[in-house]
Formats: sequence, C-alpha cells, structure tokens
Amino acid sequence: MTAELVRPATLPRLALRGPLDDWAERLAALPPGLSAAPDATLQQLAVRVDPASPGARAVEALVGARLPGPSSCSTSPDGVDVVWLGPDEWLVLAPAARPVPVVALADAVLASGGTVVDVSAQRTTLRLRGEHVPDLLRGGCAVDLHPGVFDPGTAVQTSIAQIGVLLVARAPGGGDVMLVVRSTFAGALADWVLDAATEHLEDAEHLEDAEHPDTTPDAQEPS
Amino acid sequence: MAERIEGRGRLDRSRTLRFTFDGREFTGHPGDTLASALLAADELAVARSSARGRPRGVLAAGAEEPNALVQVEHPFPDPMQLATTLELFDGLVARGLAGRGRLADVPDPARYDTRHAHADVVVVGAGPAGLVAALTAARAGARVVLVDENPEPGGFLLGTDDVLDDRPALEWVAAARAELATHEDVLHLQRTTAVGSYDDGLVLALEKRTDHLGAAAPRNLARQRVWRVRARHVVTATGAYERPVVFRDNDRPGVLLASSARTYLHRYGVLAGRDVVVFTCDDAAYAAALDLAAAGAAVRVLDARPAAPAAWASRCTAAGVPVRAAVVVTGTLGTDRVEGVRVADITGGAVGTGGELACDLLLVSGGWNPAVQLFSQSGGALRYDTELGGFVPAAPLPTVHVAGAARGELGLGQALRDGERSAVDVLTALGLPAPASSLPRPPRGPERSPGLLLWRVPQDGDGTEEFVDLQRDATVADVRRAVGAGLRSVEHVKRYTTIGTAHDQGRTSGVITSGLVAELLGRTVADLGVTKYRPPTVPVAFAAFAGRNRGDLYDPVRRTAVHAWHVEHGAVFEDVGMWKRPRYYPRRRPDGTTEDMDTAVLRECAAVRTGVGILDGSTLGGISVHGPDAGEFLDLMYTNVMSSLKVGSVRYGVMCGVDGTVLDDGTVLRRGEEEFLVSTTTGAAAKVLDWMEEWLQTEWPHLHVHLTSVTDQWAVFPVVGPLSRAVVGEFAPGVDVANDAFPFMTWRATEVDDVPVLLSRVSFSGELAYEVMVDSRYAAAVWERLVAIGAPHGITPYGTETMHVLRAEKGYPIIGQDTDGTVTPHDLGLGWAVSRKKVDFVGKRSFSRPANLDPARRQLVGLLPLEAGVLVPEGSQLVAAAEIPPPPVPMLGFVTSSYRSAALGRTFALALVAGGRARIGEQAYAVVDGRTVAVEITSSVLVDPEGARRDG
Amino acid sequence: MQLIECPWCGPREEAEFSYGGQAHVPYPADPSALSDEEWAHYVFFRDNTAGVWAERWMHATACRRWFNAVRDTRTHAFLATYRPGDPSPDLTAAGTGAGRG
Amino acid sequence: MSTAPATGVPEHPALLWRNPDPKPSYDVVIVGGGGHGLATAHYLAKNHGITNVAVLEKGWLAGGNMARNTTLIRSNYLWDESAAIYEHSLKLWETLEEDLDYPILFSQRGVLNLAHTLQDVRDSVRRVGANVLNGVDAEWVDTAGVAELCPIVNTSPDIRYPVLGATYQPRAGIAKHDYVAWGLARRADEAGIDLIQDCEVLGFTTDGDRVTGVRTSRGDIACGTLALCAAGRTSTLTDELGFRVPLQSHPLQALVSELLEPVHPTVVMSNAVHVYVSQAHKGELVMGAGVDSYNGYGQRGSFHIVERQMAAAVELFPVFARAHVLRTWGGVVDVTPDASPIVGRTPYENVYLNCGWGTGGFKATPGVGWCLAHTIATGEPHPYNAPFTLDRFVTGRLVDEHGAAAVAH
Repeated sequence: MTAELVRPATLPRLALRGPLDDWAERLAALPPGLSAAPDATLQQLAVRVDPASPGARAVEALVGARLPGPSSCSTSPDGVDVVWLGPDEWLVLAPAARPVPVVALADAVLASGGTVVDVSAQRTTLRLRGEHVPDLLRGGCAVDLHPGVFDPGTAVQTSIAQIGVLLVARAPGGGDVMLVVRSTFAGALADWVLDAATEHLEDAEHLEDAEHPDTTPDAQEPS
Repeated sequence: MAERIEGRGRLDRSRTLRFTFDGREFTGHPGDTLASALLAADELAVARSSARGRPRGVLAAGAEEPNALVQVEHPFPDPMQLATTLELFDGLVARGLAGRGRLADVPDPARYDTRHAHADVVVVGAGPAGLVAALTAARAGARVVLVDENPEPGGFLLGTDDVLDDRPALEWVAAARAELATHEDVLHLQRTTAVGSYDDGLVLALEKRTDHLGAAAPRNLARQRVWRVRARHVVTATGAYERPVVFRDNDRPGVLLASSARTYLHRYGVLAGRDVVVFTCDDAAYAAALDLAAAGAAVRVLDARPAAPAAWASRCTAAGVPVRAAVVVTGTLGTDRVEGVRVADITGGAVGTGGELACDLLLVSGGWNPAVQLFSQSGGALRYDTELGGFVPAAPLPTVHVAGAARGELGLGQALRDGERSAVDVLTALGLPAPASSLPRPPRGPERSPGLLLWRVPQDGDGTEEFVDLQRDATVADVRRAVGAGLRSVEHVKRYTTIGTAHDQGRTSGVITSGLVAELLGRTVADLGVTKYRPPTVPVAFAAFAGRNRGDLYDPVRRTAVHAWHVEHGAVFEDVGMWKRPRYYPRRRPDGTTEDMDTAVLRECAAVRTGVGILDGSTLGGISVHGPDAGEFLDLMYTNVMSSLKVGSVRYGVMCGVDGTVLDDGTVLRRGEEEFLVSTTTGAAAKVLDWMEEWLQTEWPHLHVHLTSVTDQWAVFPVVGPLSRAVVGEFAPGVDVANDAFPFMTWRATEVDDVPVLLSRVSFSGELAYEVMVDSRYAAAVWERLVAIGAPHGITPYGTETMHVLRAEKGYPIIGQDTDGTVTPHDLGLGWAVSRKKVDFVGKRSFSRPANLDPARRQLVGLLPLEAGVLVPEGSQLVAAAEIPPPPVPMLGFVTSSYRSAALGRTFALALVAGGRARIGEQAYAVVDGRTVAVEITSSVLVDPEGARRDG
Repeated sequence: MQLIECPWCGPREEAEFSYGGQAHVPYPADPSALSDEEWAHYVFFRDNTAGVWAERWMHATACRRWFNAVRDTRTHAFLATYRPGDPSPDLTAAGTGAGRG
Repeated sequence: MSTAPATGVPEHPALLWRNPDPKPSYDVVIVGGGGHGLATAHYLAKNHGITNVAVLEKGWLAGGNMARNTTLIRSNYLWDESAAIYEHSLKLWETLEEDLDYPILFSQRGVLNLAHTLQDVRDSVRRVGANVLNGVDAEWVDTAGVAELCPIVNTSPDIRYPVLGATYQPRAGIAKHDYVAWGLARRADEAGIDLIQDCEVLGFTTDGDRVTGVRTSRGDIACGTLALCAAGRTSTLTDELGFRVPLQSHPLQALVSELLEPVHPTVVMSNAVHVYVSQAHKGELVMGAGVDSYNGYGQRGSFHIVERQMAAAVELFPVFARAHVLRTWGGVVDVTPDASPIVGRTPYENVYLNCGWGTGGFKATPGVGWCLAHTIATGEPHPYNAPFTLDRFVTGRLVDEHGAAAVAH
C-alpha cells in the first residue's frame, strides 16, 4: 500500500460524491454532437401503492404530478419526475433543491397499504444530449427511439450491454435522454458510452491503440 | 482468353488499384471484385480443389460461387473471403485457398458493433422487386428498412443491359434510390447481407462498412456492423441462383454460369472468352449469348431441349449466333483451362454419338434455384415446382412475404409486379392505403418457354469426374456410393458425401443432389425435399457477432463507491460475480519490495484480531421488506422465525430451496413494525430478490409485502477488532457504543454531519465489530473519515482473503464455498437456525426425506493438519487411510476452506465430511499431489469457541 | 429470438425475460401431509409438453413481474400471455390470442 | 499428448444398412435410432447374442441429437457414480474404432475446463482429486500450463475474467458423430438387427404391467422387451405409457466455422466465460454453450445465446476474431433436476428407460449402450447404471452434477 495512513489535522465535513465522479473528465471530452452529464444529487423515492387507492391520489397531490401508466413518465411543474416501474410501483426523482417531503408521502400511502423507500443512492443519472445520441443508444438498446414512439413522457426500462437502464425521454426521437442506472453499474455504463463515442470521433489518429482503451483504473497489479 | 473490353462495366477506369494474388502483381479498378480483376487479366484458375488438388476457376459472380475461396493476407489475415464478393481495394494481398483458411496469430485490431432498427417492413434485396416493394411502402408512409448485399442497388440489373421505359434500367434504379433517400422513415443499407430471419420479424443483417477501403479504413469506424432489424413484416426479394448441369470434367477453369458471364460483361467490362459455347436447358442463357456476341465474341448455343425457343433462335440467327437443339455437352477438353467441349445429340433422354467443339469459354444454365433461405429459416414450408425444377415457398407466412425470382417469378416484368404486390399485401395488413401503382414499363421480351429438367448429362463412366459440390470435391460417384450404402435421406447423403457443407451451403449443389438421389431411387424430388436451411446465409466473422462486448465491456464491471480508494491504496482485486472486490492490500516495504499475499493476509488478520480493521462490505445484497405481512413472509422464506424479531434487533437467517438445500444466509434488521432490512451474500443478491419476488407474486399474492432492492443504496463497512469501539465511538458521538448500551445483534440509527448512519453489532469474525451503513453517495467520505479516526489506532483495511480466514476460524460457513447445492442447514451445523415451531417454510418438507436423514451425510467440521505448517489445498479430497489403494477409492469428503491462521499460529481448514460430527477427534487423510497428509477432525469453531471476544 | 408480450410493458425482446417453467403448479397447501413421492412430484416433476402448454415468465429487466404464457413448444410460438391469478385462456381459442404482436 | 487433426477424410464402407420393412414382432424393440439406441442394439448382439431386435427411428438414423452435438468426449465428472459410467464409456471409446472397423476419427487430444474465479479453482481441485481417486486421468494445471497446452487461449492477467488455471483430462477428446452412428448401425445391421427409419411410435398396447407392442406410423409391432432411447422426446412416450419422468426438454445450440488450418490442438470448456470449442478433423471449429432457458422442441434456439457465445469465444481466443460462423443449429436435450441421467427400470415390468443425459449424451454413447444392453439382457441394471434410478428423486439420493456453480462470499 503506498500512502501510510495518517490522521489529518482537521476532519473534512462528509461530502456527497457521485459514482461517476472519476469519469467526469472523460465524459466532458466526448466528441461534438454528444454530451454526457452525470447527476447523483437527485432525491429518489421508490413508491409502492395501489394505483386505484386514495393513497395514490394523495401521492399525486403531494408530488404535483399524476402516477403515469406503463413505460411512462409525468413531470411536475417543479421538475419532479414520476416514472412507472411496475403495475403498483413508481420512481420519484426530485431535484436536490426541491425535494419531496418523504415522511408526508409515506404517511399518505400507509393507509392504502403503500410503501415509500428512499433510494436516492441506489441509482444515479447520466443525461445524454446531442445529435449522435439516438445512434449511440441504438448501438446497445432494443427500444424503438423513433419520434412519435419515444417522446417526452416516455420512460422505458431495458438493458444496454448487460446493464439494466431506465431511459427517460427529454426530447422526441432520443436526442435528449436521461439514463438512470444502478450506482455500482454506472462506471460500466460510462465506459460503454465512451467506447461507443469512438465511432463519432473526428479523427482517428488520437485513438492510442485500436484495442479497447482500458478506461478502468483498477489494473490487477498494485498501482 | 478473358480480357477487359472498352465501353462496358460500372468501373472508375480513371483510378488503378494494385493488388497481389498468389504472389503475382495485378491491377484493377474501383468497382471491380477480386474475381472480375483476375478474369480481366485472363487468370481463370484461382484455387486448387480441397481434396483432389484439381485446378478450379470462378464459376459465378456472387455468394453462390463454390470455387473462388481466397485467403486475404493484407491488410489483415482473413480466412474466408469469396473473390466474387470481395470488393477490390489498393494494396490487397490474397491467395487462392485449397479449402482451409489461415487465422491470424495476432489479435484483430478492427472494431465491430451492432445497431438495432425498427420498421413496419424490412425488404431484403434491392433488385427490381425489392426496390418497388420499398418504394411502394415508403410512399404509403410506412417505416422501411431496405438491405442489399451489393455496393449499389439494382440486383441482377447490374449484370444486364435491360431497359425500363425505353431507358437503361439502371437509370430507373438511380431514380428509385434518390426517391428513397427523400423519405425520412427509410433506412437504405447497401453492402448489407441479411444473414438470419428469426421469430417475430427479427432480421439480422451484416453490413460491411470499411472492408472496401482496405488499409485506408478509418480505425475508429466499426469494420462490420450487425443490424438487428425488428420489423412487423419481412419481404424477401432475394432473387434466384442459376443452376449448373453436371457432366464429366465440369470443374475445369473456364466454365461459367451463363448469367454470371453476362454480369462480368455488363458490370465489370470483362469479356470472359473469345470463342464461347453456351450449353443451356433454359431461355435465360440466350441473353448472355447475344450480349457476349455483341461484345465481339464468337458464340454458339447448344440447347438440350428438343427444340430451341423460336423467338430467341431468330434473334440468334440475326446476330450470327448458331443455335443447335437436342444436344448436350458430355465433357470439357484442355488441361488447366477449357480448350474445347465434347458434345452429343440427345433424343428422349438417350445420348447419341458425339463430336468436339473448340472454345475458350463454356457457359452453362440448368435453370434456377430461388433463394428461399430466409423464408425457410422463418419456418416457411417449401414446395417443389416441377416446371422450374426448384423449391419455392409453399404458402406465404402471415408476416414473411416473398417477391420476384425468390418465389420463381423470373423475369424483369414479373419481378416489378410481384414487388408491388408484396408491398400492397404488407400495407393492407398494416392498415395503410396503398399508393397508386406507377411501375416502369419493361420491354416486350419473348415469352418464357419451359426449361428442361437435366440434373446430369446421361453418360457412362463411374462418375468420379462429374462434380456436384465443387468446393468439397464431391462427385456423382460419391452420391451413387451413398445411395448404394443404404442411405435414403438427403440429410444422410449430405453427411456421407459432405455435399452442401461448405461456405456456399449448397446453393448450386443442393437441389441437384436431391435430383440425382431421386433418379437413383426412382422417387420424386418433391418427396425427397432438400436439406434444412440454417442461419447465417453467408459466413459471419465471430468478432462481428461479438460486437463491442469485448475486453472490459465483455461483462459489466461492478464497483463499490470506495473503489477508487482501494485502487489508490494498492488493493489486489478478485472477481466475485461482476464485482471487483479487494482481496488484500499488499504493503510496500522500506526496501521497496511488496508483501506477497500470505504476508499481507497474516498482517491484516493480526490487525483485526488485536487492533482494528475495516472492510468494504458494500457488495452484500440489501433488500428492504415492507408491509403488515413482512414478518409472516420472512418466516416462510427463512428456516428460522423472523416475525418475533424486535425493532432495533438483528437476527442471522438461513434460506433454503424447495429441495431443502441452503440457498443463502445473511442478517435481518427489524427497523419497524412493518419494516425489515435483509442482507444477502454478494453472489446471491440478485438470486434472493428474484426468489422472494417469485414466491410473493405467484404463490402468496394475498400477503401485503413490498420488496425494494437497496443493495446500491447502502454502503456497508464492518469496523472490526478490539479497538473498533473507540473508532466507531468517535465517528458517531451520538451513540453510546458501550456493550450494555449497544449489545450484540442490535442496531442503532444516528447522524454524522447530518448524514443518516446505521450502526449494527454484527460480527463475521467473532471480534467486537460495528457495521457502519450509510447512503452510498457519502460512502467514500465516511470511509475516509473512519480511516482517519482509526489511523492513530493502526486501522488496517483488509480484503476478502482476510475476511475468509477470520470467519473460518469461527467456523462460519460461506454459502457457495462451504456449500455446493447439495448441502442442508443441518449439514452445516446450523440446525439451531431451523425452527421446529413453524408449520411450514420453504424447504422444510424436504428435510424429512430418507436421504436427508442419512447419518452418513457430509457435515461441516474443522481439520487440523498434524504437521502444523502444512496448508492443505482447498478442494482436496479426504480418505480414510494413509495408503491410497487402487481406484476406485472411497472418499469421506473434501476440504472447502483452508488457511494459515495468525490467531492459531498454524494452518487449519473446514471440510464437508461423511458423518463428520460423529468423527470429531478421529484422523483422516487429505490427498495432495498423490500423497496423503494426516489431519485431525475437530469442531468447526477453532478460535474463541466460547465467544469471549465478541463484546470487546 | 422472439418478442414476448409482457401484460404490462407490451412486446419486448426475449432476452429481457427469464423463464419459470410450467405454470399452474401451486405450492401444496400442507406439504407435511404429503408422502415423499407426492412431495418429489411437486419439487422435481413437471409436464414436458411437446405442443401447446402454459408456462411462467418474468420481465427481468423492466417491470420485474411474473406472468403466464400459452406457447407451442414445437414451434416456440407464443399464443397468449396473461397475468398470474387469471385463468389460463382456453388453449384452442388461444390460437388467435392477443399474444401475437 | 494431443495429436494434430488428421488431414484427409477416410473412405466409407460400401454397405451401411439394409432398410428392411418392420416384422410383426421382435424380442426387443428399441425406440429411438440415435447413438444410444444403435449402441444398445450393437452390444445386445455383441455381448449377449440377442439379435431379434428392431430399432425404430421416427426420422433418419442418428438425425436427432446424435447429428447435432459438439462431439466432446470426457469422463472428468465430479460424483463417483457419474465418473464410473463416463469412464466406462471412455474405455469403450478407446477400442470402438477396431470394434466397429469404422474410421470414427476418435482423437484423444485432452480437455481443459478453465477456472476464472477462486471458487472455480476450489471446484476444479475438488473435481480433479475425485477423478484421480476414481481412476480417471485428471490434473490441475496453472495459467502457464493452460498456455502451454493451448497457446491460443488468452491467458493474460488483465482480461475481464482472467484464466486462473484449468482441470485437464489428457484422454478426453472428440470423434466424428456421424461415423460413430453409421459404424454402430452397420454392425447391428450385419448381426441381423432391423433398423427401421421413418417409423414414429404413436402409441402402445399393454397388458397389466407389461407392454405387449408399439403402434407406429408403419404398422403395429409386438415386443418382448421395450427400451426407450428417445432423448428429448422421451416425455411424449412416457406420457403415453402413463408414468411421469422429471425431464425438461430444452434447445441446445451449436455452430461450426469454415475449414481452417489446425490452430486449436485440444478441447477447451469455460463456464464463467461461457463457451466450449474444439477443432474437428477437416478443420472446422465446433462450438457450443449452455441450453436455451425455455422448453423447446423446435431444434433451434435464440440468437442472443449465440451472440454471448461469440463474445466469450473472441474474449478467450482472440485469434478466432476473423473465423466465420458458417452454420448454427440446435438439438433437443432432456435435462433432469440433478443433471444426471435416468437409466433403468420403469413401472412396466418389461420396459427400460434411458434418458436425462442433457448435454452429456454423445460421450456416454458406448457406455450407456453397454449398460442398457446388459439391463435388457439380464433384467438387472448393470452396476454402472444402477444408481441412475427414476426413484432417486423420491428418496432424495440425487447425483447432483449441477453442483454449486454458485458465486461465493
């Protein structure tokens, strides 16, 4: 082990770090026509409630958006997304600045036999934007991204290269999509996006070697 | 002799491409294939036959070519290319193959990828039928994908001088291509071959994106791409392959299919011979005869039918092309190339006296085999069309349609009408209005007269020189021998003779073989059928199907939130499922050398037992179980009672399969009346969640329970060792960490810097331990703070290897290492965790089967080698005696875990031993490299059996 | 590779699903009352129909719900899919079931 | 050690079998003309002099799994009962070419079962240890050993799942499946046994706990003893006979490449990086992987299984990148809950059952033929197939070759 463990003078206050912090630099250097912005700050709540129950209406009132049907997403005026995950299951994603009152929400669904669990760290998000995004996604995802089929309001759970991903459409045709992925798979998804971007590089010269660039820092040997 | 002629071909003659074939330099032009460039240089022989070493030349112009298999050496070794489909590029180095290709011995630098596409209809083939089908559908607003194997659309039109609306047909093709480009919902892919047609409109197609650029191909572009087109309807407009006729020495270079010679003329500007004999049973060969004559060749036509078709005969007469009917070719003359043919009259199937004709090119046409591969792969049934002498779709499938020559509709006019008809069928099924018909007008050609069914020219001789499958060197003699040996099925004949097993999958030999077998057995071809069509239709590189799933992307790498810290601190990792887990942290010594694993692990173990260690346990599964029936549900899933667990407490649980074998184990925290937090082993996390969901959804939907995966929500850091209390106490000042305030198997919730933290007194090492659980976004910060606080106490990060040693010293089993799918809780000595009170739980009934009550079942015990320092390898078998008798030797059991123990100052192991608990105190022998190592069977708990260390 | 009609998400690629074998084989009401043979038949024996039968699937990469399907194991073709708890559609009528996308 | 694949392909004999019409009655009727049915017929004649036998095949002889498997032969199975019957079979393979006087291209080039995780290593050491004590040639080789035995395996430490070593059985190998079938068929035919093709069994005639005959697409045939060797279609027959067997029939896919110069000297199998591959005599790479998860009799499988197999193949063998898939197909394998066969008695006094071989059918061909012939001839199971009873699923005495395969800690 390289550095001997030493106790610093002052202990820094606990700070939030996203699963993709170590990829930020590389994701920022994607070719034109393709940008990828990680965001691990969203409050995320797993809500289970009978869609026909009073609890469901209470959730809609508190969140300010209706509980959408299959493969759909509704968004409140404050930018809170509610995504369908299953017949009685939704994922609420709220900006860090405008969180949803968790306790109130939990109480609202309790009477209807519902459940609310804070899962803000269970998944993280990667916002893909640009003209190359549909082509990039079609390189690993079987979902139809055609305008009219994949428009804002659509949210589809599927997989990309063995990685479970939730696609939330932000613009028709897949040019602006929020990917929601399990935190421990986020690095693997980012590696996949970086590798897929090779196709859209302006010039190939700076491609160090044609083998897949080893983006993972964890070489087996001690560094 | 074959040569390039002026004024013909779709080549860019302004640019010259240099290439090397069989060590000799040649030139060609963009638009050439390797085959056309070789023909232009009069190089007829391209390979030696695989078994008999006979010279072989190009027979065809496309994927049906049986002979011209070439090995590409530059830009990169490629063992399987067809000269007839390999687009020429500058700097190509290739050589003829005698059947076996050579793989490169260095990794392939090229990239490969895949693309998904969706359409209302996918059209395969951009010939006249396919282009019309695509245009008709596009005009109706349907989403269309059109794929075609050639560099440019047109199909067979590329190889003819046909006209449409009195203009060259290729002008209509260009207009069609341009119009398709205006439709936003049309994806038109050339150089893309449909290789498979699967269920529900899935068509797989391989796009060659940069092969034609050779070494100039941009390295960042995928060389080849697998398209996965999911369409509601499929239209296969794949045309038909011309069929040869079998006769003696039909394999000599200089024998071409009639339509292929026409293609070499019109598409590549190559006149394949100056003195041409055309031997045909079908009208189509006449067009080839007339075109080659018009290009300056001396051509004569031999028609095997009793009478030549009048219209074509008169055209030949006008062009000075002599036509002779009721005549067959019985053999070719010459050495390495055709110099002449033997001919003979044929009346009523009987061959009369013969003569010889000099020629330098022999064109052959035995009729047409519709390309039904994709239709057949989709499950479509085939029907033998006696007039055509080939198999056609018996009836269309609901979503797979066939248009044009692919279903026997030969001729340009039929192809155009059938393409439109297939599109209208699709649009009708889709509920879209069909656009007005606007087909181009084909010229009024002669009516097609019936072809003659002639698989083989009747002639004596043993048939050893009459070739049926040129690539496999399989002859009429082989077919006769197969039938003579008792084989009746064409599948048997194929395997016996190897006919149809090469790269061309029997395109020119399959139907002929069925014809020959039918004649030998006196049965009909319809009755015999043909061998099964299977994907892919053309060979596809392994790497193309692998796509980008290579290297680190072969399988996702799963990382905990503290991964970067582990890397910076020199962790050596281990693969656990998809996870990378630190196995140990080798320290660099002052002299610059680095600890080996054993040294590092002994240090880490000693630190945990005497000071304080910290482990990244975030890979453990976490499931939040909510609802009024949560307790009842967990009682059904676990062997022990969970519903009695008090809020604030933790309980260890074992979970079994229905067959009573251990599926997983872990701890359960009760966080509220209706809320439990379940932890699982790393390996079983996904499996346990699925297992619980399966029971809830399909057996007990009446239970009000909700499951939520929180594996990635919570990071889990065991802080372990006598000094752990001090470290955790300082880290979480809001919690009284003293033993009586915070006893074993309880948990406390607190906050650190306003971040919610759970602490639980769970120990997997027998030491005083606190598991620190936090939102994984704060995990890195919490880990660093714990390490900072612990530094003065000598806190030591430890990996999975040390964790294994510590838990094994306490006899705690690891599911998946100390179990193998046949082990029950009782076998592991976990009978105490199996409730006797509960009426039922998953697996309980299996415990009372005879096999489960057998005292000889293997049970988990400890082992101490009599020689204290000997490390018995994990997996070693255990036998009863020091001397190993001759096999089969009865085995008592095997070693599941084996380590050096800092605490014991010696090696020890755990093992599953038949009737193990009753043997404690006895000796057994571990077999290591053929010799025995004496071991004493002990209790499985070797360190601190009384549990004194647990509370610090 | 087929499109499977998830009763909630609609038609999806077969690779998104995991298989659960024969459907409508309920967990015995009282396992302790069963003979070893009866218990073995629940644990290990299932039909192995060469033809149309009812089986279980789970939409693993999306809604993660279990559902049943009527499928012809000879052609692999799906005839219908339906929610657990619903009765299996009449197999003959299922020939024209909604399962066909 | 391993021999390079032979170049030429040998000549076949002039006569294989007679294609007789079925007689009204036989002493023994074997349902299923695949490798197991033909081997049983051969050994009935050779070991027991029983030749009034008919083998009924619904399609063309050996056209089922016998024509569709990846031709691997090995006996390095974990449990004593499995090792015994597979090793017995391997010993018979070693003399089969002479016994049949037919060029079956039997090539003992060894098999490597790769280990990619620490648990793989433990399981490997355990299996090798059990093999040796059961008289099966087996050794553990480390990563360098793997590279030496099969240089084209990617043994670098930084691939996704590095190769940590392998079990190696030198006597394992491959054979040409069609020729094995035709060699067995020819011997049986020579002995006077009737091989009846295009003869599908549609039903049975019974008398109490005896089956008196079979109703087929080519008429009724009476039988003294009946043996079921129908592999994936066994359940259809046992349903007809009114007793249940714990089989599930799954597609098992395989594929071949074009002919290549010899590059792969041995047989390599990997579970974690899921593929197994050998190079046949003419030079084609023959590859397989796991079953498709769903029940299926269509003799075909789903593409995503092939796609994963190709990614595994190129990961483990980088030099295979530009080898080409020439043809893909599927068989129908009958899998039991413990991945071990059922070979022995049924509720009918004169009916014997051979099924449940899953992916291990080809390698067992001579061994199970020998044992089933013994069982038919003597009415008693041979010691090698005695443990593989139908009732083991009731007692719980399974022979679990699925094994742990679980991921530890």
